Amino acid sequence: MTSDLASVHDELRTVARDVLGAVRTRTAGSVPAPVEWSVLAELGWLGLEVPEHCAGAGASLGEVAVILQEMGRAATSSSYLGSVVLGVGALNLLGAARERDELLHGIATGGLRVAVVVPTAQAEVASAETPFRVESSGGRFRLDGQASFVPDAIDADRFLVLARDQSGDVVMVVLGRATPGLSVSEQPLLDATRRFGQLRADAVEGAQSALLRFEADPATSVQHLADRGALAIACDSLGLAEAMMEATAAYARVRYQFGRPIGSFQAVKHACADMLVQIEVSRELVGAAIDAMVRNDPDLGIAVSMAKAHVTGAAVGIVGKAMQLHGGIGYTWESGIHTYLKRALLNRSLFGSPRAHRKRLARRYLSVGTNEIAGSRALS
Amino acid sequence: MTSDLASVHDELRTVARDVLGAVRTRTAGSVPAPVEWSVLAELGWLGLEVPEHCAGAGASLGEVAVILQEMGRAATSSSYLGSVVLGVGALNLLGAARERDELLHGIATGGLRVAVVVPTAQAEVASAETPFRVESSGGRFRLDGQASFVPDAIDADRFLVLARDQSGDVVMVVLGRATPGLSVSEQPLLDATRRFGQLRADAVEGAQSALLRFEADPATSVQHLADRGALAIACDSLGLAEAMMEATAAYARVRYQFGRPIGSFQAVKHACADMLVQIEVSRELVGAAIDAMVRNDPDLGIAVSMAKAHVTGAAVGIVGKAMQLHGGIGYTWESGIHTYLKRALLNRSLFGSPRAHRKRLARRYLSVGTNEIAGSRALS
Amino acid sequence: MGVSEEEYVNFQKAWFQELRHAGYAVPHWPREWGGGLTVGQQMVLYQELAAHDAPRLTLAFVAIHHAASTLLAAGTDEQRRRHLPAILDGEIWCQGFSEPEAGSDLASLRTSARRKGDVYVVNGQKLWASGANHADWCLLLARTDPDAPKRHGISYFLMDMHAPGVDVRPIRQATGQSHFCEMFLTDVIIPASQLVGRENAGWQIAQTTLGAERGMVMLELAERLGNAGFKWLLQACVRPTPDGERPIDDSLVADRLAGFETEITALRFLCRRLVERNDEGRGGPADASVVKLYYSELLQRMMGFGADVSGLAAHAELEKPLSSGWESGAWVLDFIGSWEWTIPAGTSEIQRNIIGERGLGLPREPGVQ
Amino acid sequence: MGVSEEEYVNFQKAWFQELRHAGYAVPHWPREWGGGLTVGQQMVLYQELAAHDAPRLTLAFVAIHHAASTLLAAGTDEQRRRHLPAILDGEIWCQGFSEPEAGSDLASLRTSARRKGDVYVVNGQKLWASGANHADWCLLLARTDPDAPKRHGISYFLMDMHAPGVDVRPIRQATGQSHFCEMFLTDVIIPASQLVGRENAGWQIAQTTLGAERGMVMLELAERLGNAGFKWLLQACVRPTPDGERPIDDSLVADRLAGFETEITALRFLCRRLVERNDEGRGGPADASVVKLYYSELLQRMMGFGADVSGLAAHAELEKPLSSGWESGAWVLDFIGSWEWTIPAGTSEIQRNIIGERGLGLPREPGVQ
Repeated sequence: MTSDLASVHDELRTVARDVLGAVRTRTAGSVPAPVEWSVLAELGWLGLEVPEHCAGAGASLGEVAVILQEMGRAATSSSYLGSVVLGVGALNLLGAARERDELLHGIATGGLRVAVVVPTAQAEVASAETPFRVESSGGRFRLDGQASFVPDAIDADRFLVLARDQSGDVVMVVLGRATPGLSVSEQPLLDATRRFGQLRADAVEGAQSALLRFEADPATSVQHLADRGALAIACDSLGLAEAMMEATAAYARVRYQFGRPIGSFQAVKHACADMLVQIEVSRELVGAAIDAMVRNDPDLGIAVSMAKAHVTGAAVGIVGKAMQLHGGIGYTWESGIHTYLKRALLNRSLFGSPRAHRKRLARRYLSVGTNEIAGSRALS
Repeated sequence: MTSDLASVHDELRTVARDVLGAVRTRTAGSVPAPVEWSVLAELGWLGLEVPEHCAGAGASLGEVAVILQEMGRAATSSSYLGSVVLGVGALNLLGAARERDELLHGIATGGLRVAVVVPTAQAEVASAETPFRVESSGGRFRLDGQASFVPDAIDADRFLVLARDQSGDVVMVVLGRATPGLSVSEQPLLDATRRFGQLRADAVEGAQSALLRFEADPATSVQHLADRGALAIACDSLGLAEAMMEATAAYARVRYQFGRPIGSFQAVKHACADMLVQIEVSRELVGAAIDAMVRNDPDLGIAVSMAKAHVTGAAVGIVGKAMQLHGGIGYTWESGIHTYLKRALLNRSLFGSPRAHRKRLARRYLSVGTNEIAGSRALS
Repeated sequence: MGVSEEEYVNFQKAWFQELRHAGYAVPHWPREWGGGLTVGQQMVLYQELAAHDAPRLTLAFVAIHHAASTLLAAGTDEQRRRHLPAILDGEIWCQGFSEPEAGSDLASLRTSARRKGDVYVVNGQKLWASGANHADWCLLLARTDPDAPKRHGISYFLMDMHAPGVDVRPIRQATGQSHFCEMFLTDVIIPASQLVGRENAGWQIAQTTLGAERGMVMLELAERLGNAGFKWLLQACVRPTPDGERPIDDSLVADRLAGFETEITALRFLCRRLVERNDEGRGGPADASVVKLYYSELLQRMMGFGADVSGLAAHAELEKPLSSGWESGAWVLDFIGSWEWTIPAGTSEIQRNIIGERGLGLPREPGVQ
Repeated sequence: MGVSEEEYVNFQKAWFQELRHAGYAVPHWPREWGGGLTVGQQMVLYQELAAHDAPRLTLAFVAIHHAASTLLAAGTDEQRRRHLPAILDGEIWCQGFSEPEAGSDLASLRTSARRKGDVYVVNGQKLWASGANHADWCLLLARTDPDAPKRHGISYFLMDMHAPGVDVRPIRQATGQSHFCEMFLTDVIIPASQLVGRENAGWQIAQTTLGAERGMVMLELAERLGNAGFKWLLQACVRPTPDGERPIDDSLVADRLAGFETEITALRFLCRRLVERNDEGRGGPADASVVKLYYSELLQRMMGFGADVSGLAAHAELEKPLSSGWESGAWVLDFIGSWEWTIPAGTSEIQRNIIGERGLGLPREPGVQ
């Protein structure tokens, strides 16, 4: 990373920490209020990856990742995952086209929110069953299928549904909210900072122009999108783990028991030290995966799986320990630690469990000669 | 357990701790000298499970287990595993016969040492390949095959070789040390308290009378023997873990750093507490497996696998922590902790790794309805 | 939460009476007071209750366990006659031990009880009083000698929750439920006849009754974990996920299950041994802590594994079934709820101190009493 | 051990000269003294050395790392000119820090150095001096002011190991080897010109040079673990066991391997970042401890897994290949040897104290300086 870019990130981080932190602080108790969408638009965070000719900043995932990490840190409630991470990400994978550019413009300027209907339960989606089928004939299409755990579906104005067409390729179907045959219902989860939905398409029909195609190989594109999702979640988990480490260390410095600050006891001190080690490790893995994605490294899937597997697992451990070290207070609703624990747990399951991502990594051990693996992750 | 039996065990334990502890203390530095075989004979420990009419005590594995645990505690070097655990165990599985009774008598009185050639690397041996083949014709047999990691082969006067005959059944072939075609070589291991050998039979011939048959189903008998081995090793690991916990706690009470006994620091105290918890847990599992074997419970394999998997794994952790908490001293040869670590590590691998034993346990989840499993280990 | 507080209380009270009439409500009490089952019989009872998914007695918990064992061990005859039959008739109890500044360091509690004639006047604030909003009586620790060393000035009282000056406010927990309460005590009058044991001997009474008590409680919880908890976990692993695979077919999942089954088996033996040793007067000084620590961390690991294996679906389980106890199959909630075991009644860190010091004779930290 | 001490020393010295002439012996030194590779270049070098299984420079280790960084940071010009070229010519160094009563509590060391005119007279006993039996020089910490607070009365010396009064005895380690020594110092004379930095400033010098130093060492060790160590572990898992099965086909084994690969990857990035931050003067106060702790515990877990997966066969590997470093594929020995990382140079427990206190601002234990 150049030092110019590093200072851009530092600035972005400072602003994001202020803005999102303030929302979190204002939020009564631990019930998270969503951050205003218009604020995100004004700050330019929605269009970071949108090309400049579509009113975006033409920046990269590197900048989006800064926002994501800060959103994790503040346990922010927003549609950023649906519209920006997945929405802009998916649209950028299409060939340039008027429909696409209009959608990107709408997202960047804050007028439009989208939800992408892509599998969110698996690490590897390219080979998985696609739950939607689309058939075209005579300039019209017909879509059928259903999906659960669709991020930010409730607040979306448009849906970008990945569906398999007659030839077996995955294409993107763009649907308005009021499309006949399309039903969307909220799917409440324990993590109250996120909003998911169930979506069902029963013989939804539309004009062929709403059916967009990926620029590159569709299977690769879909997997790339899932990897974006996984990486975004890893950023989120890193941020929330940092917040919990800092909160725990701060509490341990001031909470007295037995006439001493509890942070002077090794049981507490060493647990905090382990948090710091895990966070340092997590930062490296997340940073490497972001770099790989920005460079569009052919091995980016490896870097993403390493980050997703390790960081989302470690974050659950860190938040759990934070709850433990806060004692009774940590277990109250009011302390808000439960908010982080539920979010960390959901992150662990979203876009493939740690186990699923390690399975993906381990497949290389079977199919590749041992010499090829060692050193494959050589540093640039 | 009746309180009579409990007091017999207490007495046996006291004597064993004295005798074996003294040998350990006499042994210069950490190089273990074998305990005198004649001493074991005089104390009556060799014939505990030998029927009374063969000069034995007609007692049970419950008493042998007391000795095994104390041998682990003192990291005793002896041929007890080969002659008593496996030897007497194997012979007791045969129908009563003159040859068998003579062998049992020889072991009980200390005049004869045997080695049993049974697979020592696996948890489940019934279905495994038998590395020896025996063919009979005209009142003679011919034996071929080879085996590694045969416990106490070097000091054995007779070998009890498990081999598969023409009909596919496993039988026991009794061979003298000097049998033509039989070669035995020492197989040095890092654990210097144990002596293993490699054994090879090239067209070994003998009279049919040296070929003995199990009283019950041969496959069941062989598995029973492997389970005896696994349980004996679990007893050993429990004993050595206890010794390491006590040594570490004793050291932590007297070693001062930073002006305090190191046992007053939570990092040390909590690690010792975890040792105690693991040992309490291990005691229960070992005790349950011994009970199951003494009662010849149909579920004894489950109890043994639970004990072997958990206890031998936990013991490695306990000895490793003991080395860590002893600091530099613990890493010296002279401290002798390495002796325990090597023995604990070998125990983990002998008669099936923890992974292999859990695999055996887990097979029930696939083949049995869920209702049947829960509660299957109800306590008597 | 789907069930109202009122429904919960009514259900628990009815279920208690049902068990009572069957003779199963207080099996661990002495025969003369309505119990009298042997340890072995209790285990069978708890196995059966768990196997049939019978609700646990959560509302009566403190009454039948902590209150009863305190009264039996340290109460006067009059106190026993007053309360033990009343508990059987449905009297609900809570525990007033912790305070905002006295969590792990319980002995530093500040709630004061000043003697005035034949009553005590109590002022202070208590925290984490489970079920206090439904309780009739409270086991209260309060300082009667502010000048004595920390542990030597504390007394043990039976406090009427309906007495003037007792103000209870529920605290919402991480799981969303509100089983715990804050308690504000303002000039509450407790007759001296409701003192348990000697004045200023409260710390010792609390320590011994809690230790002895723990075995009984654990016996039930271990059987519950072994019979209901493991069964549900196994079912979660055998059920196909949305992509059609069964977790159990992953040998890593099968390995973890075998590990849990092994640990639960050990726990069950351990609990039985603890109760038996206690009955024989051979209990070790760290026994109760060993079992509490092991159970709570095993519970936490198991529930965490359940949440992991169940994937996204477990996050859509927004409430636990009525009175299910600690493991219910709603794994994410169960996992979060497991901190209710690793934090209260002596955190895992405090348990490890106790085990190291009482079990292995390791020295205390200098300056910490 | 299959290789004699003499063979080992001769081999190491020859290999050092070979690397030196290729320009690879001291890549981390400043260009003027014979080094000058960038961090990136060093990583590539270490990757190549590891990929080709090249022996590590174990004998010259203290000389090229600790001695050099101390001299560069705190030595006089004369001291540098005297020793840095000599190290390139083969001068061997050891470290005399620990003592029998000063292990984790290093600052409590008792070896005394009394000034007499322009020399110091040294008496005391040192422990865990790696390679002292082959060393020409020693980095010595000794107490010059017995009345000052613990850390303020210590000075840092360069001691000639051939001086009269230096008595070295090897200590046999858990692995059977004898790399460590005891050192008895009786009236050893050290000229005042061999004092490093100010008198009584030794503790500070040792702390800063050790911290800065650690990154360099870790850079090599992390690349070794990533390139040679992981490859051998993978090979051990792909090799069929006697019963014909390959460990890797057990999905649990494959999962563990993927976890290790991930952790090693993170470690390698972390080491690079540490060195870069240090070079830019932005190093954090706990950086070195984070890396040392993570490396040593990862090494221990990996070697333990290697021993487990390799089964009985690993117990018949009685020695490690010549100069193989910490991971050699003789897994049981490698595992035992891993305590040489979690104990010396600040145990893992001490590292966690440092990380908590310096990295997170947590308070020290009362009464512990």
